Amino acid sequence: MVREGLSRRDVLAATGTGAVVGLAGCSSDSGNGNGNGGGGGGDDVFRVGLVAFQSGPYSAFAPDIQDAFEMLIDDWNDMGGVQGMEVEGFNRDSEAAPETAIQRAQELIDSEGVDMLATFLSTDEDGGVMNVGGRNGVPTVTCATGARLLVDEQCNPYSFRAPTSTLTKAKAGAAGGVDLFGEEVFQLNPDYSWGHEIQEDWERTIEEAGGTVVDQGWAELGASDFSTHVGAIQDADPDWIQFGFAGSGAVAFMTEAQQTGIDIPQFHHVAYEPTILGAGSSVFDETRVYTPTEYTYDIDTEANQDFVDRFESETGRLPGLAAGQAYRHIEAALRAADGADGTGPDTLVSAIREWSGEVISGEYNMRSCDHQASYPMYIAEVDSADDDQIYWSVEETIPADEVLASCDEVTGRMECSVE
Amino acid sequence: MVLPHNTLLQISVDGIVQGLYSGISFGMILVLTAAGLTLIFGLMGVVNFAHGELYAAGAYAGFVLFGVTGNFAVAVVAAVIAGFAIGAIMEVSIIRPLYDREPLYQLAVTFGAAIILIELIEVIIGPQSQPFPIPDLLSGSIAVAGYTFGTYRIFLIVAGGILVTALWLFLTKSKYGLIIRAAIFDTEMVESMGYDVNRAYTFIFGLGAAYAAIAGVLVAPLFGLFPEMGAEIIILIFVVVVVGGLGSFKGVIVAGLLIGIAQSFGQIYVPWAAEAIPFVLMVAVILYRPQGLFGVEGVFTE
Amino acid sequence: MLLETTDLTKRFDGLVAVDQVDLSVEKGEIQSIIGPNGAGKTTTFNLLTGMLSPSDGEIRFNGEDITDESSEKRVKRGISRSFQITNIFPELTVRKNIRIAVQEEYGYGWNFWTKTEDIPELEERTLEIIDYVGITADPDAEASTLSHGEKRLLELAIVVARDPELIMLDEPAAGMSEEETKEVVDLIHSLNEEYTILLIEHDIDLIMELSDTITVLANGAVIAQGTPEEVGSSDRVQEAYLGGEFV
Amino acid sequence: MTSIGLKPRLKATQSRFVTVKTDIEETLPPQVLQFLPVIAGVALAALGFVLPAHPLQVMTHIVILAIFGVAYDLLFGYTGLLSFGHAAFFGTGAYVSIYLTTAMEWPLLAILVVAILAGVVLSLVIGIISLRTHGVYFAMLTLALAQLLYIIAYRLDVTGGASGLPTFMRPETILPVVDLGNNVHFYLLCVAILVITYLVMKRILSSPMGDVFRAIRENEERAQMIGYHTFRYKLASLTISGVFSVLAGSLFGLFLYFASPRFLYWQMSGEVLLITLFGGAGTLIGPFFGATFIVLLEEFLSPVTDHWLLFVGIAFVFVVILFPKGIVGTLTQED
Repeated sequence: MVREGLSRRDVLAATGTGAVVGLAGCSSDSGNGNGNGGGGGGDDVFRVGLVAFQSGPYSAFAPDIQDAFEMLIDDWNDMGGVQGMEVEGFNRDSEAAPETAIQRAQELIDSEGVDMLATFLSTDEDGGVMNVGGRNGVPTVTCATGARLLVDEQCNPYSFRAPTSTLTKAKAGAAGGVDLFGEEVFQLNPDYSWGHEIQEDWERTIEEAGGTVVDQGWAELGASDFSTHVGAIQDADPDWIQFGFAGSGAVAFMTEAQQTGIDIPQFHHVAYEPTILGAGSSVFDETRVYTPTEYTYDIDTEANQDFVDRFESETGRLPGLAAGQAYRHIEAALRAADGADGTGPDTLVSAIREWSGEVISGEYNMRSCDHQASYPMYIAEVDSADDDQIYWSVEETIPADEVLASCDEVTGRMECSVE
Repeated sequence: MVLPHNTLLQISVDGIVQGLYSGISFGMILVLTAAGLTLIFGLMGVVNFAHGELYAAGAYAGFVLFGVTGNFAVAVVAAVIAGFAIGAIMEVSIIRPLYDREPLYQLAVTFGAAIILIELIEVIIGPQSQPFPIPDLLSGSIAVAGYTFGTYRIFLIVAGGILVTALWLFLTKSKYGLIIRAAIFDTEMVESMGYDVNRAYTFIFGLGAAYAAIAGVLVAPLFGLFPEMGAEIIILIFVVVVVGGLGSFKGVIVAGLLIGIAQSFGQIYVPWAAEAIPFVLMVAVILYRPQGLFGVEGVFTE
Repeated sequence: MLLETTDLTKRFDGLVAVDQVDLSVEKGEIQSIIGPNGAGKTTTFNLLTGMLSPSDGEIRFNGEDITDESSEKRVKRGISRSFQITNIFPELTVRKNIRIAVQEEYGYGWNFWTKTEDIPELEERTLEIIDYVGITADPDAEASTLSHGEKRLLELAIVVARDPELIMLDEPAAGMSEEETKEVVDLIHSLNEEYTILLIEHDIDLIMELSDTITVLANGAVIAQGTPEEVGSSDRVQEAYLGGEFV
Repeated sequence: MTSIGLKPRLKATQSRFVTVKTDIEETLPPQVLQFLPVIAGVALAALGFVLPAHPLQVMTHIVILAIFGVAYDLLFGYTGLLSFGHAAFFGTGAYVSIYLTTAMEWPLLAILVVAILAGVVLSLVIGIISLRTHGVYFAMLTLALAQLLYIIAYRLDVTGGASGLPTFMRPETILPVVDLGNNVHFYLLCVAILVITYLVMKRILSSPMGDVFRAIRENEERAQMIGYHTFRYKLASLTISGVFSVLAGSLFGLFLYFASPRFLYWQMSGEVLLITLFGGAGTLIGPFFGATFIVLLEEFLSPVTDHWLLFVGIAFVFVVILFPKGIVGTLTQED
């Protein structure tokens, strides 16, 4: 079914009168979706498009994401689909390049007429695809990047950020670190926009939790030489280390730290299994690695154990963070859509905005004030690892309201308020 | 970009020692790789854009062998053989047909080769970053006058020094080295003396590639392996070769160490600009001496 | 005095290629520079045209000091040179090879909008030069398809196209057949009606027939200067040429 | 320690280049030829009304890359300078158009004027530094300069740092009837700029200055000995090429509603080299076919395999060795 593009003027006319989403106080009137018309409507199939990196530097996460997405679609069709409609899933490879991610998202809207978009992308690409959703009036759920400014700044009512913000993770991690190990913290973060956000949030939350930052280290994103920083850590001799690298930087640092015999506990802001596995299983015998995370297979809800067993039986491996995020964030959106009456873009947006309920990892609700999903956080430790599997254990569970900035705290900062 | 408030704290003696130490060890990696590129260019006028991938191929070949045998020496030998083989195959298959053509075509064809090699690594080994465990006898660290130095980096500096000197001696003193250099000067004359010049070219290309491969396997334990490691290093290698003076051996050694040290000091004192330092250094050198610090005037500027 | 050099020297880290050469070229004369291979003839040419900058010494053209001037400026002053190895634009047509030089002469270099076909004077001057130099090849043929002799003529045409004061010819008759050399001699004579000529050549008969004055170089230094008769009889020159076949 | 750097085997300064034996002009009667670009442009434009939404986006992508390729071919194919840093111009264009659209909400014309000025300034800065060298040195230097720009863009807040700069709308235009938000109108704009770029380049290449560029490509030393200050002409060629590359980048930003540091990355410089060599360097229209080949190759191969780049690499090596004149060059060659 080929969807002809409505001109911008028609879309503005349509949404202008629609009462659902009125935008006040936004700097430019770019808030409403424009460009081609929204997706959805028409025949009896509910289409979900996923744009995620399959090739390129992050392709190590691709299997987890694809397997989880396919399982989700099958599960929903087994349960009777969305609003009784069969669910059809489409996924596209973003090749870790913004120009490709944007065109693939646009193609999903133009050629496949998807009713909803989900993304699992890097910081470079996600801004562009969220923009595609906003302009075309297609509800878009991002499952990966935590960059705080993603939704607020663009006042894009069609976008929903499922992953926690850097601030939420920092709050959970800082509280955990200070209780478990003490107040003196050394911060080591990547030197680019997102890295600075991580550092600022952790510093603030560490101080709120009664800790002090003894020293800060910076290295550029692709850094692979941490010897100068390891030396600085030895001098500072902190209680624990706040570490903000996710990619090959994490591998390089953990190897270097192990090599120079530093066994100070490390709190990784984000730890994707395929990446930290790169440091080799022996690293985890000597160094204690923790991470404030939103998902680990060790979460002991009944639905999660069922998901973990089925995932392991189908793929032969335990679901990693990427699989958990992909599955449960899109599941939440599908549950919201199932509860809505109709699949028009604005009906879906209002359904998702107010949805709360249970997903595989337990309690989950979407906040209408800033389109941010909220759910409990966990402090997970790496017990051990073998060549292709990381074994987590949940140390603490932290309820959402303890870590998530409240609505007025956030909306005060946001340029546009979404009623 | 605000400076971290404790920069002053860091400008202490151990900061300088630390900066020098890691700067020289990383610099040695740059020297080894750039020496390979300069060797090929200096003698054959060919710049190999896929030189970074040979660096990566060496690292991955070493990684596979180390996984099988667990012996680091075997891994290094494997890297050398892999590098030499791929380099030789490249010269015979895609560089040789282009000798009579414009040098820019050789650069263009090696750009295609770089794309192929990156994809092949991803197909054969896989896309995710891999660790290269540090061999036991080289792990741990030594305390000297109060400063701790990782033994592996010391090994790196020593090994790098030996390898670079060996290459220089081979080219300037050994019989075969002299024949190769003569072959460049006057191909017909050397051919008439019964040496197969084509074999000399294949050998040079292989040797240059082997040096990149050695650098790759030596650095792997520190930085780990990922398919794009070659693409990231080649840009820095170009800067080293441009600053040192293309085709000049002495230039590569000085420029490689200089940039290694500058970048590591940058990481300590001016982290927000660390990545840009090599490029700023390069622009300064080019404006001052277009042929680079030790480049031969006229080869590339007149 | 059209062109004058005093103590012109060029050292390549240790090797002295040109050793304190004093040259003087009268307006309207034909002067040859001869000497065995490696005597520094081409290096001297490169110093005069600005391709190489001298280690020390001075070059004056029409009385003005051009020692450190760029090649482009020297060409504009009227020094035009052919090369030892044919140095033309191989992939371009004969017409374009010459027209590119004519363009610069008439100052059209920076015109980026008018089509070259729409500038009649360029076309006329180009055809004029083709006849003047006597190129028989098809003007629209690609330069690389020409015979060696025709390529040398094309190079001469490019030099003449710049309408210089001093023409410097680097072995104009090199690799030419007997009667082709004869044609070159006639051409040089006719060129001499308008232009002063400084040439490097090995062909002894050519030199003796053509030159008003001769400068003999050996190991970068001048060992004899004067009319063909004076130079011919000097024993130092015969020594330099070993075996004294220099009559 | 003496330097073992001997003079390379091939005379490095002489950058003679294999180009098309005969331009297309010689093979077609003059009247037809004169209007060929416009006819082709109209045909291309007509396509915009026929194609469904996604193929239209693919065509727009091809046309924008073709503009970039034509601009690049002036420098590479006709002046013989291999730049490995043209992403610097392309990425800058994207940032200029997106920033002026979101933050300043300027109309299209104003944006294009600023893009041209940015192109001139950037070309002069890059040119004055890199044109002091030749051949492979120039290629490596331009690569490093573009990489410096990438590092800066990756950090600055005004460029949106790593997450890039999005816009919700495309700029207004002076003609009320044209609404760039409509992808067909935007495609027509891109085709118009492609035709204009081609005609301007064609005109320059048939002017005396065009012949000076060819002379520099063929034999820079000879051109100097004719009295041309080749540095200035090379800078002129780089500037013209830079300005149109910035224009192409501006369209690319508006096409995606997004500007990212990735557009300044060396892979984008590699892509334009790929396109130009595939299509045929020194043919001016070659890059259009090169862009079509590369974009369609990705479009059809990407769903089939994650390693479609492997095929691009192999095809590229194959073309450089066996068909140095690329698609168009090989077809229009007479022998």
